Amino acid sequence: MSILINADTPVLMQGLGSRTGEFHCKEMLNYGTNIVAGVSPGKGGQSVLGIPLFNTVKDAVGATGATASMITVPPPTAADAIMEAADSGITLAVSVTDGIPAQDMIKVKRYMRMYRSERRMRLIGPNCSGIINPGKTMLGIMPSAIYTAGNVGIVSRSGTLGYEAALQIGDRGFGVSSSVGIGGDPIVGSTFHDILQLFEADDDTHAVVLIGEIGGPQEADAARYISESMSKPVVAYVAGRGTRRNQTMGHAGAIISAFGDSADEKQQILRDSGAFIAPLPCDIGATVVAALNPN
Amino acid sequence: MSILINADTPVLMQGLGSRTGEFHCKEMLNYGTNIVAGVSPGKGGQSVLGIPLFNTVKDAVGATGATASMITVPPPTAADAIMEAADSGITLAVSVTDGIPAQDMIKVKRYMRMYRSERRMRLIGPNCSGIINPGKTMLGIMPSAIYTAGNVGIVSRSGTLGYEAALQIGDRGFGVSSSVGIGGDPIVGSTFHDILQLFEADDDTHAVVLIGEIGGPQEADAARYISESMSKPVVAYVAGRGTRRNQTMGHAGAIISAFGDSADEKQQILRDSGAFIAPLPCDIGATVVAALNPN
Amino acid sequence: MDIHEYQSKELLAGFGVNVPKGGLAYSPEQAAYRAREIGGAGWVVKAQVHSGGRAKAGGIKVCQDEESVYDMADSLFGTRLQTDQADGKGKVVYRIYVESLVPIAQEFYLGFVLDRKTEQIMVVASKAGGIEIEDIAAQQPESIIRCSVEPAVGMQAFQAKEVAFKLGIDPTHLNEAVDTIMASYRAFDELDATMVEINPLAVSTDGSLYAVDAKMTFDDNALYRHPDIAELRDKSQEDSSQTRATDRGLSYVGYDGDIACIVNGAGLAMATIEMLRHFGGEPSCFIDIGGGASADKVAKAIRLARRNTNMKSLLINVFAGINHCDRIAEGIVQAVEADELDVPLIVRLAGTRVAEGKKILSKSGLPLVRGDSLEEVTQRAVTAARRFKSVKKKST
Amino acid sequence: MDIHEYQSKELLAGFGVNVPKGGLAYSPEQAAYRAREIGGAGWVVKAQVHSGGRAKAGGIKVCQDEESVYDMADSLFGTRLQTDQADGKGKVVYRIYVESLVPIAQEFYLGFVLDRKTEQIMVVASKAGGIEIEDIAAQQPESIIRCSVEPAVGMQAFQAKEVAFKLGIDPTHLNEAVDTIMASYRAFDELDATMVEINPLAVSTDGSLYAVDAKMTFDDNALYRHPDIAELRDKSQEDSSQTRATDRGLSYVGYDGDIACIVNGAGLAMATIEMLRHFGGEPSCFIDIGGGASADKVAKAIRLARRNTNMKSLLINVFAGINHCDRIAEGIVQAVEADELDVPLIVRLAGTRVAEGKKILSKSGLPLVRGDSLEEVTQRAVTAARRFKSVKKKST
Repeated sequence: MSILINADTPVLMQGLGSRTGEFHCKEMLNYGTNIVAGVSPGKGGQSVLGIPLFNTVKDAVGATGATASMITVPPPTAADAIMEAADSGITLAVSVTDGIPAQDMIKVKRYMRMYRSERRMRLIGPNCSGIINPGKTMLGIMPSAIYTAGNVGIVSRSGTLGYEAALQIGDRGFGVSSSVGIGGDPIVGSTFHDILQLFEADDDTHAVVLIGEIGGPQEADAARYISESMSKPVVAYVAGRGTRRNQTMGHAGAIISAFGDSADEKQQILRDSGAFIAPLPCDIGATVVAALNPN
Repeated sequence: MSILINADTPVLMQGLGSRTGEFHCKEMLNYGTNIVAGVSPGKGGQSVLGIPLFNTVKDAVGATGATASMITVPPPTAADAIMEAADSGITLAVSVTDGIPAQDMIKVKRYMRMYRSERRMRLIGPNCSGIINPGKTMLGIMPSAIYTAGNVGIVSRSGTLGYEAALQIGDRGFGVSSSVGIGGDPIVGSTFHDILQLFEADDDTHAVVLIGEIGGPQEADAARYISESMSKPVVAYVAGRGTRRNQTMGHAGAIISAFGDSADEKQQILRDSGAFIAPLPCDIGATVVAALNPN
Repeated sequence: MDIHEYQSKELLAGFGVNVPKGGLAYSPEQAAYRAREIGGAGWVVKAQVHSGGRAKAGGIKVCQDEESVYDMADSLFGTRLQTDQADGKGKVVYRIYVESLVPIAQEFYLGFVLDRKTEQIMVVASKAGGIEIEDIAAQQPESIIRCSVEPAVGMQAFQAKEVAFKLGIDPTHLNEAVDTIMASYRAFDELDATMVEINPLAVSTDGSLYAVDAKMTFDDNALYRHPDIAELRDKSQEDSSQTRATDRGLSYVGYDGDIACIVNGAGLAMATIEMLRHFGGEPSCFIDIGGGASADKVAKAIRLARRNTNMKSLLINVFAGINHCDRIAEGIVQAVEADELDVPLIVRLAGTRVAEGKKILSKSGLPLVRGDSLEEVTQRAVTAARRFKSVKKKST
Repeated sequence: MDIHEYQSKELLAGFGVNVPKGGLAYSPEQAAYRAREIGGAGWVVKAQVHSGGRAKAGGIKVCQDEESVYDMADSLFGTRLQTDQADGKGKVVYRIYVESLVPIAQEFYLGFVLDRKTEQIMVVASKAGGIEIEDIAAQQPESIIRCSVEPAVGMQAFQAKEVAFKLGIDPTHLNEAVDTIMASYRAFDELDATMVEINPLAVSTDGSLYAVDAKMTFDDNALYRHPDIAELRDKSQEDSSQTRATDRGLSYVGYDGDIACIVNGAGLAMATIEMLRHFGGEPSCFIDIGGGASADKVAKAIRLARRNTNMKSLLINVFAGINHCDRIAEGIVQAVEADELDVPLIVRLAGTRVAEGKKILSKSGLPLVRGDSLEEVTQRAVTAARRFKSVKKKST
């Protein structure tokens, strides 16, 4: 196994009609992702890269049975696209779009909650690198070549640091079961906590790397779950130590709020939860090795 | 027992600072309702009829432990008052106000749903006559003198037809366990279905009178519950037979919609559910007698 | 509250809905002037009355020159338009809307109502535009598209898109259609409407989207926060008794019978009608005095009931909760002592302060029939009306 | 995006918040004129800079006559205001706001922020107004009132009322306070703000409620739908390199060190800083090229980094996902061939098309230090900067 998606999962792409959409589609097809449909309003009936296009997600789901969606539409229509997926029977969506207004995401989350939990869509992102299950499938925008299959799960707010972790793990002869970029925005669909739960339940995952950042309540929430419910070792690195207060680091998610959630505090909370701390970003690989070989 | 409220329930009144509020307070006090507090913003510290006033519902609840609220504030602030009650630990509120915009009530219902079900407030009304448990307590505006204590539950959208039912039941030597006016507006806090469930579980109620009206889905919903889950006899009367299409009868709740929910249809649905039908409004009392003595 | 077509269009245009060019006229001269002002080669002359089904009733006509605009307007002003949907008397035409003729390529129905089952806003649409939704429902039910909008989050663009695609709107008009649907939803939501209907929503032969006819009704309870809409009330479209009732805080419904009824509460009103009919009677009107009525208001209700010259008996049936029977009785005495009734008066008082009320009636010595139950008084009202009729017939 | 106090007040006033009378000035003469125009016996002269803590830094002064308004304005224009909150260089004063002096009886703090834990809007208030919220939190944490507003239903009047009562606002000002709180919430919500702060919200000695100081910041991602607010951007308040970066679609953060860094992604930026510091280095700036950068954009980033005269080494650390290493390499070659670098260049490329990227760099023959791991390149960048410094020192 691995989490969230497997090689057979029928995937549709919202925004396949655009150049960006087409680029990501090609990358994923090359990796083996089972892309069955694209949605591009007004282009229903046409096709791109041999993938049939539909006007609406419902049309695409009805015709192809797609259950997962990769959403690459631009910020002004991204929230609408996510809600359309949620309303159309899609169970997993990845939104990679950077620059969606926070209020749009608040609305999206309220919208998704209207559905009963059993038919509620799981959203990964936005502003994230997506999901890769090495050797099987990819629903994301990561450099797939750096990933080797193995038993370490990765979950990261930052895209690049997720790649960094995968590289370091590979360099030390280990591999990745699944890597999930949950995104750096203040409001995201899935949290560390959500993904840790999946890794905990996944037989193919033996340890998890969690890469946090300054700002937001997610790391503390994850720490609570780790100390209360995780049986697998967790390796944690928190980015942003020494960052100036109220200084954005390129995306809105990385602001230290007035109420104190610095990288140092988060590192301490995770350490207290029993996680193995990678003190520096170059220590992730070595800490994974140590966590998997405790003696 | 009886439903929703008993003689000891500590009650507060939102709007006690006004003349209308004071009038209803006096009526309820006379009937024995345990009114412990009033809320009138800016009048905190004063008192009316010996009842202490508070600025906010939270203040009143904190000081007196009130769990039920009678809300008699005018339409423009009624929705806000209901939401304040819902946010302040009140478990049962009665809103008698006539003339609350439908969109306000839609918002109120969304607002109440934000709370987990175990701490979610139950709302009766608006535009309703409230609750009376004869001989015990009243959280309403009904003519209490016409009610005699007994074992017939009454639930009615119309206030006056609820009184009519109580009178006819009393005239035939029977009495009422609880009578609930759920209100005539298109959007109400509690439905027939909700109140029937309470009557079904109440040992003191042996039969229930349900008084419906043209318009809306409530009677069909009640019929489903009656046929599937009610063990007690239900007597039903539906008002509005022969009403002209699209003709309001004084309140917005009594419009026959384009999608066909006439009084005749509703009567038939209730008959099919196993309810005893009172063909004319003057037959309610006799039908109760027949329902209680089936042979 | 209902408003006129031209007012609905003006409101919807404010939200971004595209409407044909048009102008209002109060005279045939003005109508012809409007046509000139609008320009073009064809106009539609439309009677502005609060009722659907105007075309069938002859209230809408296409004109090719100014003279026929004048003639059509001239023939309409002051007439009573007998539409299917108006009650027996029809609606008098005081205003005429002259509009640029849109050459229609495709017509759709688009409506918004509150769905009481889900407590959401229901968008209803159909390819079978241009005919009444009831007829669409009867003749082409499969053409009806429904879309439920959760008011807490509002209508989303994707929902409007789905509706547009289901209607078969050409992709070239997709954005226009989405904008129109979203704008109409916002109008519904922000103006506290209870209904918005665009029928037909049309694609013109030159490829534009127009709301060719539009209708809006509003939540009376919310008018206090929309004073600009409250001002659109057109009393000329109401039954004059209804207007008087509204102005006095009463609720009035006119009927074709001869028993005038004064009650409190909509439920009791409906039950009373049913009982009257059961005994073979028919109301002339129903007046609801509501809750907490003063003696004065009751007296006003009685005076209002008497405006109906068909009245053969007057039934007052009040089951008081927040009303007080003594105030009702005082109102009866006040009204009847001031101006003697020439028809039988039947009174039932029940509920709050019933003893005090009955005492006042007894002391007044007024000639009236009393009853304690719904059955008694309705039967007596019917009998009294019948007897009064026959007595009158004899005396004439 | 930050805006000025006077702009925040204008926006809030549009939603119904009461603000003191005031006027903007670009010269001392205009400031004095504004005072005359406003009238009254006292004014506050306020430097308009994008930073809190202006009073402590001497940017706000009460004046009793026009002459002192002129003098105060004269002394402020063109100076760099060194507030606690601004970075080392301070903010230059180009605009001054002259405002009617409000005699304050009572001061409150009122703020609105997004609470990421609940994903609701958090209203924060305190009786200890007039000082920074951080100081309130440190000195009088018990005075802080919190109220969480669910954005799906919006702020309710009762919540504003609760806040007002907890603040101890006199019932005579209750409605004003409720209106102010509700209006500020609406401004936050409708304008896509990320922060609204009124501090102090004051009751004047004559019993009115005023927003005496106000601050708003906005969600950059939502500016596209608020063009009027996007226009309020004041580039004079930004680091000029930051302005250039923004205008080129880059993200720029200035530091006090000597290693210029070009990276992709905020996470990698933070990790790179940490590594540099670990090895005893300090960045001069960080430039984030984002995702999908063109060669041209990379070249622009390099040119931007070179504007900083402190630079002793340039580190390019890109882990490409949707970026392409070949494009990055092309950008490097393009920039350095056009204008030779006089500091060491350290490059790490990883991820998408890394082989192609490395080949381009090799073929170019540019003098550069390469490394494959984060550790290697950061250490080399620090060493190179140190060596360059000592070489330079020797050569001078």
